Amino acid sequence: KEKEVTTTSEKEESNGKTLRIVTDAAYAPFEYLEGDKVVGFDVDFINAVAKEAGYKVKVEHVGWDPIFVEIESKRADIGISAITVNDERKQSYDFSVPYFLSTNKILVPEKSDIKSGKELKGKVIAVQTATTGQEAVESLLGKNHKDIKKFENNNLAIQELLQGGAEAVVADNTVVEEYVKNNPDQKLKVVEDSSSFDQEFYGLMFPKGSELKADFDKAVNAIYENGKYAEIYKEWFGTEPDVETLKAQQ
Amino acid sequence: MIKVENLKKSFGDNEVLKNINAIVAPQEVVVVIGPSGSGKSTFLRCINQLETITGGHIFIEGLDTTDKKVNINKVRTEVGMVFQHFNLFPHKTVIDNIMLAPLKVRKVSKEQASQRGMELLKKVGLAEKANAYPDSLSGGQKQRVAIARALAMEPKIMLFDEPTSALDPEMVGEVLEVMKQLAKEGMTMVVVTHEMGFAKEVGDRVIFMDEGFIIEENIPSEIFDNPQQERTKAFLSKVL
Amino acid sequence: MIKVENLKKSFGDNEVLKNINAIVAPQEVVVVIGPSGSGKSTFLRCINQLETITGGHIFIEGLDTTDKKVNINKVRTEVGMVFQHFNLFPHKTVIDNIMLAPLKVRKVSKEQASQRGMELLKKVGLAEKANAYPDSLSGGQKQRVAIARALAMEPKIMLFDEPTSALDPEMVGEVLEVMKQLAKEGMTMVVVTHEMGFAKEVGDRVIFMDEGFIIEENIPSEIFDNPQQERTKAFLSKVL
Amino acid sequence: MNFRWDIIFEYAPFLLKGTMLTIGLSVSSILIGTFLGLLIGLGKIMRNKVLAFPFYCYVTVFRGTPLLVQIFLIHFGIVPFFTGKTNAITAGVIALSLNAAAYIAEIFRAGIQSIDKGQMEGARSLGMTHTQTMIHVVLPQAFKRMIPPLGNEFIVLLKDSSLLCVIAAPELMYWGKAMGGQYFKVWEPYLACAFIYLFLTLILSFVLNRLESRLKTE
Amino acid sequence: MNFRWDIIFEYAPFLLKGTMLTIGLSVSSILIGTFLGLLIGLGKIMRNKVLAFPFYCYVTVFRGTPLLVQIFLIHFGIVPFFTGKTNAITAGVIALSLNAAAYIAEIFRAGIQSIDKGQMEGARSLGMTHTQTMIHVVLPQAFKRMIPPLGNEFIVLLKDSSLLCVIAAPELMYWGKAMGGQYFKVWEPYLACAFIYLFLTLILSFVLNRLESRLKTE
Ligand SMILES: Nc1ncnc2c1ncn2[C@@H]1O[C@H](COP(=O)(O)OP(=O)(O)OP(=O)(O)O)[C@@H](O)[C@H]1O
Ligand SMILES: Nc1ncnc2c1ncn2[C@@H]1O[C@H](COP(=O)(O)OP(=O)(O)OP(=O)(O)O)[C@@H](O)[C@H]1O
Ligand SMILES: [Mg+2]
Ligand SMILES: [Mg+2]
Repeated sequence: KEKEVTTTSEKEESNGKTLRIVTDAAYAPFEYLEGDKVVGFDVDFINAVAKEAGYKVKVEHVGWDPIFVEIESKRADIGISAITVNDERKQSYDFSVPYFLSTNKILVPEKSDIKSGKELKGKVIAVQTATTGQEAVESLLGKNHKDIKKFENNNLAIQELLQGGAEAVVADNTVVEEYVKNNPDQKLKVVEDSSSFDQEFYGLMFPKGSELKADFDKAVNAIYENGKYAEIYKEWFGTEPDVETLKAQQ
Repeated sequence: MIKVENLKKSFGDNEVLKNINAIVAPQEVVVVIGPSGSGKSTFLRCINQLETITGGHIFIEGLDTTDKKVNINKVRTEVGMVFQHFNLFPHKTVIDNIMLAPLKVRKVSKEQASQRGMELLKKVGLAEKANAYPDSLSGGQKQRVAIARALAMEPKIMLFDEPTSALDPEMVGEVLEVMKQLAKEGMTMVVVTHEMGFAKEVGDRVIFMDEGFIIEENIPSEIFDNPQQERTKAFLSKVL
Repeated sequence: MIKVENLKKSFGDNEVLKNINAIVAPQEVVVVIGPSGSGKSTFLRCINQLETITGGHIFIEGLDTTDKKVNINKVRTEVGMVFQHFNLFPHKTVIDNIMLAPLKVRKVSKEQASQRGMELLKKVGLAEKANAYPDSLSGGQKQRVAIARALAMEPKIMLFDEPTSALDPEMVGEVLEVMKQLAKEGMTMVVVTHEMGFAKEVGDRVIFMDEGFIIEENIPSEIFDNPQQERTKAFLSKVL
Repeated sequence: MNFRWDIIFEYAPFLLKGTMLTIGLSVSSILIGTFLGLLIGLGKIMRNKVLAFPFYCYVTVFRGTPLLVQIFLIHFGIVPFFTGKTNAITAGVIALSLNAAAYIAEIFRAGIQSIDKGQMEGARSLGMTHTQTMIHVVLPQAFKRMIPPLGNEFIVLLKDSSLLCVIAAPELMYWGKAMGGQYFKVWEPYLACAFIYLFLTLILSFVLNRLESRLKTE
Repeated sequence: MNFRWDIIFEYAPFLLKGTMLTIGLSVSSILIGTFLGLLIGLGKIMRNKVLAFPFYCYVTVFRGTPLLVQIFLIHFGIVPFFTGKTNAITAGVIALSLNAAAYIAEIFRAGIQSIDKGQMEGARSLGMTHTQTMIHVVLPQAFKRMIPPLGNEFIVLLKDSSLLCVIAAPELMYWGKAMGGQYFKVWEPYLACAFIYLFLTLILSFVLNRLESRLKTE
């Protein structure tokens, strides 16, 4: 029998039914598997929000593509997987208010002379498909530009960089920083350039027309206000969140 | 016993049997000879319904086998057939080869099938090979097992299609011996063969076929010593 | 021409040839007979080095073929071989079958090979089949092509391994005819066969083998009418 | 490159669990696939072309489209349609079985057609029916010849089961990816998985060779 | 479910480009793989067991490990080792060729061993060398018998090329995934790809069938 990979919020004041939350637990530190447990920022966040909204939730690792099938068919209630909100996706799904401001950073070899986003033009860049990193680079170079290599995950994108197949990787700051921290021997450095990249936001994903959206939007704002959000954020990323920008985006 | 009326058989455009008429009486041994490709095998296979005939009728014990209502598997149990290449089942022992059809078709008990099988093996002189696999037998032994296998269904008629032509010369004798024995016991037989010695000694009648026709038929002594047709003469001059 | 000295051949534990001594003189036709499994084929195949011998020596025109320094492919071009199952190349036309070895081994020109090939086909009576594929030929025709193919290398000796035993009785004659013709022209030949008629008519000497030994050898009339050994007698009584 | 043996050891229990599931998925799919493959193979050689056509289409579609797509269709389409919810393991077994069945059907067809016609005729001339002949004479012999290609197919299936990680069936590759995801590592998980797959296929080959030579001498 | 035809149309040029690359990758890998497969197959049937052993290992390893892992190793390991940087297309062709070579080697081996020993003896008795016999007698006949299994292998390879999307080789599946990633749609890209793969495999089957029947009547 399948052993389900779950985390359940403890207190249940709810209307009985447990919401099914689907994720692709392959994007540390947002969501990943620690052994057979799904952990990460997104998991703590959704548990806090659900508690606030008065729902019982169960987070299930289903894989990337399956998230969309599960949500579209309404077999799952919410998708949370560091999902970047954009207009194209809004055509098919509803999204909550943004809950995370993604700062994209550039990962380059130590010897690289790339100092800003602008200098990425004409260079080969590796990204993970469907991430804010891809959005950011495509907004610079153009959609499906030939110099953009899209990988299934950031691991592979970084490996491509290490083996000389790309000159830079663009990804969430947390991802690249985590990598550099974990792999000091790889001689990589992180380049920051908030000016060249558009701001990208993560949202909770609902089936089109979901009645949960309103409750969860309210709950997100509530944990912004009561400091719970900042607490979780600091626990995972060690810095203060930019709640103002998030709220301004609403 | 067998009555063949206006039998025709074509493969596509190729008419292989062109209006064959023949009768085989009970206990008669009919030998069919003729050049390669003349339709001898096809003739035998039609009797056994291994080929669907294109025209005419075949009666076996008065039953029209071409009639759709006749159960062809039933008919085949009455007609044993022995092939040039034995067609033994290589994954079964000799005794299992013999027992298979009685068990599955006649639904006899295992003991009965095995007992009868051993009797038949004794008859063809191979009792000690009961548990051997066909691949370990010589050609002559294989063919004798094939005969025993056909006899196990207790057929009323036996058809032989060049039973000795795949055998080494030394082994031909032992198979012919078994066939002679069968003939002596009164089995009705139709034998396609190139063994003219057998035809002369055992055959009650010889049929000479060429190009899908029966050219000539007669008692052996007449056919061999006094053939009426040019084609028969030409053929016999080559093979004798 | 051929001298075989103390030839031994084993397959694993199974000693198939046990000390064979034989001489074949130029232009001589030696016929080898014996029961199945007695080692006749193995004997021929050893002469041609298709089997690596386990002991003894084979001299062909004075050359010790078992000597490591002798180019075995060179030796084989001097020794033609015809097999029971023809072993024609089914993907090549008759003329290409014949031309292949002269082109690749003797490196003769295409025109020369083709001209010589056609001559040989005429000799075996198959000139009109030059561009047919082997599969469209009868057994007898195939065997005649195989003989022509072997002759195309202009061998000094021809080995035949039961060249007619896979043939329909009608076709045996035409192949034997070609072989007789060859013998008449003075070709040195070693022929394994069950055709006693051929042995009597064409053979200069008959060797009877059994269980890996040469039991008896003599001129045909002596062997057939007056065999010295019990085993020879027993064998001949079965096949004649 | 520093190879992190420690994370392999950390994940060893999960890899073991995944290996067990991989074996379970493969074995059940092989059994079901062989059974279905037999039926489809027999369907494809029916003399009635109209009846044989659906079987023909089945084989064409399943062999002509990527297994990945088949997995998605079955996981998200077929299984929920019948049971109301997704189940990666059920879907995995179904997808692998149906896919393998198409290949196995071809193996059966080829195996059956490789049996000398004389066998069928020999049995029919004894009065056995077509079905009896198939069961007692043709299939036992065909099966022996099918062992090498079936063995290949089993090895392919074993490796193909790694695709089930896309629907999060917790088999071997799934845990490999989890390990890579947690530690941002590529070589450690993939090489570890590769060795386990190699080990499994070697065992399978060994078993199949034994089986083959035992059947040969029989 | 509303099926978004519009995004398929939007991505049509990319899918077409991807299809072209898929075809290019497959064709070149088939050619190289067949050539290598022949050599390896011949290596494996050498009578000298010591010389044959490396070929045996090659086949075992490439057939026993997932293609995905082979792709990673070649893309991130072998190719950069020689050229200093990665190249998805080069790595893709190499990985597919080497993988296919292992399977094709087995096909060659089986094909060669299925040719009656009499053919070899017939040619050797005429004084032809082992090599001449292989080239002019055995291989031409073996090749004819190998067309059906080779055809299967080509179809497998065509579909396997979809795995190259993991190293961002912009073939068909890569663009399918890009489309899915942009719109968060699953069915549209995968079904579109499935149909294109099916179409390609059907064309391939058709060509192979024609070839087979032409060689048969020859
Ligand atoms: N299944 C078949 N399909 C097409 N043609 C066939 C088939 N079986 C036999 N024929 C053709 O029918 C003709 C007669 O064949 P048949 O086997 O009856 O001859 P035969 O007299 O038994 O010859 P042989 O002595 O060589 O066995 C031949 O021309 C043969 O090519
Ligand atoms: N390649 C081989 N491996 C093992 N044993 C073999 C091989 N070839 C022949 N033998 C064995 O050697 C013995 C002699 O075989 P050979 O073919 O020389 O006999 P033969 O006299 O030609 O018989 P036949 O008349 O049946 O052709 C037989 O017992 C046979 O089983
Ligand atoms: Mg016949
Ligand atoms: Mg012999």
